Amino acid sequence: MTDISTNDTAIYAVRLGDDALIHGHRLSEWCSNGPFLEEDLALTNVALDYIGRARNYLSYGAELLGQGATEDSLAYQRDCREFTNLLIYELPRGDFAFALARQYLLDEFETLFLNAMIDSNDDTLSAIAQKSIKETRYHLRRSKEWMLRLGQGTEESHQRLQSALGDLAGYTKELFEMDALELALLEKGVAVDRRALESQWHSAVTAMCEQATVSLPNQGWEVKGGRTGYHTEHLGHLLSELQFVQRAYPGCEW
Amino acid sequence: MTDISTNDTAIYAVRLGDDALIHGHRLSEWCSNGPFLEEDLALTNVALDYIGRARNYLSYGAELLGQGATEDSLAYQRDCREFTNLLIYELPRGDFAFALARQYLLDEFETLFLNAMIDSNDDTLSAIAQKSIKETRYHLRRSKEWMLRLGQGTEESHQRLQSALGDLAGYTKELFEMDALELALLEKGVAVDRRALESQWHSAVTAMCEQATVSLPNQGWEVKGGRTGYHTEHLGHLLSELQFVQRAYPGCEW
Amino acid sequence: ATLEADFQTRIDNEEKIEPKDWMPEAYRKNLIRQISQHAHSEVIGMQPEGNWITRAPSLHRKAVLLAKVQDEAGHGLYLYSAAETLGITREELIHNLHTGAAKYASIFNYPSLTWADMGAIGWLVDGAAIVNQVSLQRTSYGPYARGMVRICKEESFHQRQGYHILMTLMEGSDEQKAMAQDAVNRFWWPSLMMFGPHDSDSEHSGQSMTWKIKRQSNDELRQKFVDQSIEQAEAIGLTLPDPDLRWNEERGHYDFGEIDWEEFYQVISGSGPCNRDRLAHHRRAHEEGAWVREAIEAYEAKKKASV
Amino acid sequence: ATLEADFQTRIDNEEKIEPKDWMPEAYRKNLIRQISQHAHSEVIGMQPEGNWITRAPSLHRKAVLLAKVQDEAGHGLYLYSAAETLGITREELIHNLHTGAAKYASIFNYPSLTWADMGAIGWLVDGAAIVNQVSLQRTSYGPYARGMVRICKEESFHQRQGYHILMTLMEGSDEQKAMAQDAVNRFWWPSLMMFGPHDSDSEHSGQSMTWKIKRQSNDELRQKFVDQSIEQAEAIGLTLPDPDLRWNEERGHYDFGEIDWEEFYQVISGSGPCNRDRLAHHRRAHEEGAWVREAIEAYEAKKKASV
Repeated sequence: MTDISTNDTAIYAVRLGDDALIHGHRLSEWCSNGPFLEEDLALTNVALDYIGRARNYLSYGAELLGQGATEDSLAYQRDCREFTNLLIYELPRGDFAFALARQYLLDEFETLFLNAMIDSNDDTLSAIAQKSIKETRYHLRRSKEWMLRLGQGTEESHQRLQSALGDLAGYTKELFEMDALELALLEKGVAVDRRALESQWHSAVTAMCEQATVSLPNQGWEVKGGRTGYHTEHLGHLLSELQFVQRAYPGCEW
Repeated sequence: MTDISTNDTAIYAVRLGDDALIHGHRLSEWCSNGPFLEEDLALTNVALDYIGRARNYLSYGAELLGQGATEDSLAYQRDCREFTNLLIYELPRGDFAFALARQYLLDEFETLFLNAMIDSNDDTLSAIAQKSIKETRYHLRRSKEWMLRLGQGTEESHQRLQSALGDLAGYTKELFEMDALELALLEKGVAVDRRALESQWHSAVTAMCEQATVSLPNQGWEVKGGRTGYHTEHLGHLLSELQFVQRAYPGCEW
Repeated sequence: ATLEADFQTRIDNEEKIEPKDWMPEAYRKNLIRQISQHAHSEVIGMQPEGNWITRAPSLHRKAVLLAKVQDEAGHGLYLYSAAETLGITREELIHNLHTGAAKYASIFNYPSLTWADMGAIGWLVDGAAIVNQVSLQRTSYGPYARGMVRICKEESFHQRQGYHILMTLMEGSDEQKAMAQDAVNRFWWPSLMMFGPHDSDSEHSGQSMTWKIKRQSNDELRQKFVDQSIEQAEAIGLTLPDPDLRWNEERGHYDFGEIDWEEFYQVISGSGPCNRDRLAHHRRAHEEGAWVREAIEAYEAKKKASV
Repeated sequence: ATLEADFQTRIDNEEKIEPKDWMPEAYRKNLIRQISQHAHSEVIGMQPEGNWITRAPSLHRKAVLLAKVQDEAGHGLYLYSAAETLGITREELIHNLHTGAAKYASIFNYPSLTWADMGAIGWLVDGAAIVNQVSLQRTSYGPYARGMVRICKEESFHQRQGYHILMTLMEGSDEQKAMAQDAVNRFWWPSLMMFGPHDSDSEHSGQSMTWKIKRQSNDELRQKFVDQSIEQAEAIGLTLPDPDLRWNEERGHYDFGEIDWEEFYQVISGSGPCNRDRLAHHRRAHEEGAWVREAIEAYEAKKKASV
């Protein structure tokens, strides 16, 4: 591989790492805030999987970047404009319906994405995908069950789920976007073609929503920008918390 | 004055500055979150007064401390254990009843405290008190009006106010505590005798509460620790936000 | 319609229309639309700047920012009052905001992402607003015109503060400079969009000009803003993100590149980065405050009853 | 009461009592009190550590802390299940927590103020818990004893992790060392209080010992904890905040200073730094989750009906 493509791969790994880190962080905010203890356990479990994934991606990205980068320097020393996670991951944790609806939509996406990434000719990415897909299959089973429970539960749970889907819809489009960097990496057999996942994702989601007697509205709005560091205002607040200790006591081992 | 007492006065000024800063910060969180626009304006106004007061106290403290300390180094470069504000100031903003109940209790306190501090033989503290008492008289008029409105308003507002008073009661005791440092400064005519304010404060609050048909419960619990940096868990989160930019970009002018 | 003719004569003579004066229904509606949009803009505009109050990097900046957002709340109040003189209540105005029937300036659908945005918003967004508002000081409706006089004074103060933030950053570290430039890159084009579509595409402009609700066209105002901004940018070493910017000797103005109108219409129609957040925030605060407003009503009623 | 006599004989013979066995009502009540207090402690104990998950200073530490708090939730679950075998529902257990009828370990009424507290809590608080729990592995009630075996394994893992956090800090900068020492200063005495009042003042101890619900006295366990902690502290350069600590050759144990029992009873009775926050947090989460629990019930009912 040429230098340029190594760097592209590094950026790609960091992108995926940012997605996982911010998602894991939001999930971890549920700890001791779940509706009952079993769910505290379960949400923490999913959070852990994502933090683990983030570490895999970011340490790979750091390795490719060189120059002393580490998973922690990437997580703790970049400001909002340098983070490249997609926006859907950074939205505040919301209520339980929002958390589970987001999780469900992402689980369907991740299933397709990781499945495709297993075939990446980048061995590390392929290995991460193989490990992660197992977790995600389990997450998906769980989040599907919740879609049913909330969708078919009470009037209130149905409404909350529906409204969560409405709030999320416009943030899902970004999941299927390819920019020049990802297209170049796709060409090289490294990256996943996100565009190719959309229709399958959409069918799965539509079928599930039907079963849950809700729908993912298509109101024609969409918000994008995460890959260029153009975030919502929520990310900055998340980072001020995430990075506090490292920022307040720079240059230490923990 | 001897060196030791200069240092004591510095610590005293920083304590008062920390109280004002943290209180102003909590009030500023109301900006764009008030129940109607006039109230957004009014709460922001009170917040501004407290930030102004914080600057007066902290820059005086910094001047006495010397060694390059500034109002900003004090505000932005100390961690939780070094902040000396009393706990009542750092409690989260809560609902509007909590915000106004806290403000009322503190306005009554500040009226007495500042009135006494006017007689301090430390000219700077006396001058700050003279300036601040005018603001506080205005704050008190306003918060008394709100006590009536909420206490005598609807059943819900009454209940919310009562419950806020219940949540605050145990944090008010610390307002009237003197430690060795403040006792030494009292001896020298610098500090205010907080103990001497308690009964007057209590009478005023009791009378007001009666009019508002609520009460400040005395359930016999009390929480203290602010002056020794023994805080609630809320302060750390506040600081991670307050200090983010300075921590992330150290050594800059803004 | 001799009433209509008299009305237009007064307008043409630069007389101010006052609340009790007769006015065409369309004039009233047009004004309500414009004033309420302006009021809502001040109020929603509190959010992107309010977002940095708790993170302002010095106590001085924190105080200045707080005071600025407070001024915006104040402007919102004047303007709601001006709208209310036209026979609409605050409650209706807020209801229309929440349903989307009333708009607010699209610029506030962009997020404030770094401290430098407090500079860029003050300098560019308030700057653009002033250019617009200066011309509205002579608008035909009295209460609106008087409101504008008051508002303009404060806004130019805000603009200077914003500029000062950027200046300080441009004198600072490389990271600070980059932060300032990045903020300007993000806010420049949306600021140009604040003046609305080209005159040729502007829905409400013709009638508004006849009635002197508007006094200058969108494109005229935009040009004025571009001309004034370029010098200010250069003075502190900022680059405006438009390769087509250049002095046109013939026109006596700067030429500038074409605005991305697709983005403009997308943001207006709901796909701006923060449209949903802005309304959700306002709605939440309003709903959370419902019991407070009820308490006041109940208290006032009790007070009256006991007199 | 031949039943009672048989029961005591089984206890004396170290047989485990199982849920379906006959047991004295007072034994049952005593167990529910103790197990539920233990369960609530695990659950409320998630808060002071949960408080640092979002601020953990490295991804590795974040994952370890998350896993730890997850384990605590798991322990809470085992213990609730053990309590439920005694004929009380989860709902009742939580209700008793919220009304204050059931207690949780008072140590969790102290705040976690710095990252070092994650070390001190792991090392000291989990350390003290283990000393207690090791002895409970042989408690007379089967489900509780088996729960303890499982829990002990994980807790000693947690203790090592906490110790490792402190060790890392003690190898770090001066600020880090001070942070570690400060955390230990704050948590040392409350950890000693975790073993409860002196044996002479302990309300429930006598009967609990006879029934072998408790296997060792408060003071015995506390001494064990003190003895083991001193070496560990020295190994990494930490000072325990007790000037009276010294080896007593005669007793074969360390002597230590008198505990501030006034503080102990104050914290128990509601004046701890966080009592109100802890319960309010749990109550809020429980209330916010009410609609979710209702949804599950409704869904399960529908599923059954449609079968």
